[in-house]
Amino acid sequence: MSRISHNGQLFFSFFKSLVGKEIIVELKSDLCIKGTLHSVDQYLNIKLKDISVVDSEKFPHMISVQNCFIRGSVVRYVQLPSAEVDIQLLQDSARVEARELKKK
Amino acid sequence: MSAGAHSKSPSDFLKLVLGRPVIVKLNSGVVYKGILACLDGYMNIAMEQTEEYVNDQLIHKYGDAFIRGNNVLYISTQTSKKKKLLVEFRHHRQ
Amino acid sequence: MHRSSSDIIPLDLAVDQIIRMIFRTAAKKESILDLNRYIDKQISVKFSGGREVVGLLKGYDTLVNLVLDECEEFIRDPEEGQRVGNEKRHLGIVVCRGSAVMLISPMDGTEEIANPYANGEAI
Amino acid sequence: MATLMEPFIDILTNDGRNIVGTLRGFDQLVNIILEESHERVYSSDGVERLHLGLCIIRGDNVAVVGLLDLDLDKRIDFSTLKGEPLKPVVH
Amino acid sequence: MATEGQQSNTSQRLPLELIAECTGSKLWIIMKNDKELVGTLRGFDDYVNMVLEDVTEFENTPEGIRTNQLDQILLNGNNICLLIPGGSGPLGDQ
Amino acid sequence: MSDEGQKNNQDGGMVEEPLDLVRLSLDENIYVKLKGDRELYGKLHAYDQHLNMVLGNVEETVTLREIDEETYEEIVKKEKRKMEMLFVRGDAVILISPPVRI
Repeated sequence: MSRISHNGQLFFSFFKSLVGKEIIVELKSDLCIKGTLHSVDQYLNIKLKDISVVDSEKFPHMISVQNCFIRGSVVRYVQLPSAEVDIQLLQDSARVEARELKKK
Repeated sequence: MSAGAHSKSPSDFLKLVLGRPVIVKLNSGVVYKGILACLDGYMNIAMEQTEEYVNDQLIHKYGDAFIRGNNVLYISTQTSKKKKLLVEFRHHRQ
Repeated sequence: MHRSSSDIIPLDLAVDQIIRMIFRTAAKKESILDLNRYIDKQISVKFSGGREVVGLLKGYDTLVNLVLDECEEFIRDPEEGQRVGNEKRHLGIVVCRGSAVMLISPMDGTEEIANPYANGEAI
Repeated sequence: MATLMEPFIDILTNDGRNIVGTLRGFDQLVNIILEESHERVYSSDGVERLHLGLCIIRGDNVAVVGLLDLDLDKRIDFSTLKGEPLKPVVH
Repeated sequence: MATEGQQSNTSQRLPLELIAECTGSKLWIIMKNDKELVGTLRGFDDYVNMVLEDVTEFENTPEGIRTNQLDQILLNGNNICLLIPGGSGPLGDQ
Repeated sequence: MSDEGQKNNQDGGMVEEPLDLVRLSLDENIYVKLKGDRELYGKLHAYDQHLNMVLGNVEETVTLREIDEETYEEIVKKEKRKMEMLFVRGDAVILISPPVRI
């Protein structure tokens, strides 16, 4: 996993390191969308490929959608593949980020 | 708070209140009572011996608690004095 | 954009003009609100959260904070949130917070019509 | 914006609407202009389509923008398709 | 927002100046939701976060208006809707 | 805002600003209260100034309140969910409580 850069971009870099992995994005409307992380921007807007709505019988709204853009502000959670996450690197980056923020 | 201030009293208030018992009410109405450890420009709060009250009932106790500033309605220095319920018909005189 | 009503233009041309007009206004960043015109006039102000007041505009700033004199607030039904007839409460001199202002309209030229939904049938 | 064939877009809004149409314009605030658009209202007895035509959707009300696969979409029989209305985004 | 030379006639009342003049006297604050407060204004900042003393908090409940006395508070400005200098609150002068 | 440190424990353990309380909870189990009657227990792996967080082996509790039509009593139901690794968006965070510090 690439070194996580800082200056307030901790999670932007973290998500970039998960591109290509499968995640589940849970929205603040309770809708859950599973898909492959295609890209992310500094607002943590997320683009997913090959998506499928969890519980799609109830919410068939996106049956014929394959790729989608999700606005960062409507995200509640992102369920992550724990095998793909280097916890030690993540915690160290968080400590570095905190120290850099305090210098501001 | 952090930007230029008409008068600096908001930041004076903060210095005055550090380390003292405070009442923090959130926009949702939930109340936290405890010792104010520190405060930042976003009104984020760190408190000790925190008690959480919903409709005046103690719900939860936390050793230390971090409260995110955007939820805060007010920070008050004193335990509120008497509580009066004025039953008042909502439609007022002209 | 002055055009005589007679010339009918194809839809996609109209669409292009609308789009360009939108981006042009935004680009110029010039304000579309001139409150100077309403000074000492009665205006109605609606706020996010549902409150509604009327009063004489005495001052304003660039963040649309307003000063209203002889200001009155419409009483609203606690559940419905709609006005209770024309019942008002008197507030006097008031400062309105620009961050809460949602709608400003001059009272003259405003005329109340019967509530089209009055007889309770759902929209 | 795909220039070959105007992209067919499926938008979920914060107030729980599902609006479908041809993308005609957008900006970095995710304000979106749709042409020949319609709203799809899902219920237990099929999907209702409300024609909207040319419309601008404000970016701060856009939750999800999906790229619709026209062929897949054409094969759906909306009269029998059942579904629950989406819930609004609660911040 | 308005045109640059917006304060053309000097009789203009600048809103935040009107509030600044109210420092040291009573101020009635009406929030976007159903909450209102009255207190002596000590100071405020550019975000109109306000420091108030001898505060009465008025909460509209189905049973009527419930009041709460507070000593000194820092009120978060982001839900403030109306500010009434010299105002005495929804129940008029106690 | 506050310049002098209030609590002085070991190096870097100083709580000068509220976010230090969160920093001191890295790699610890914490309690997070979120809007919408949601609560989380999990190990804190990362956070930023917006309180975006990544938590490990998380248990979420959602409290649902319904009013019984006839009796008008309030029925409270709690739903629990376990997730291995979770990113939490900071704008919904109300309160974070770190483990009691010795």
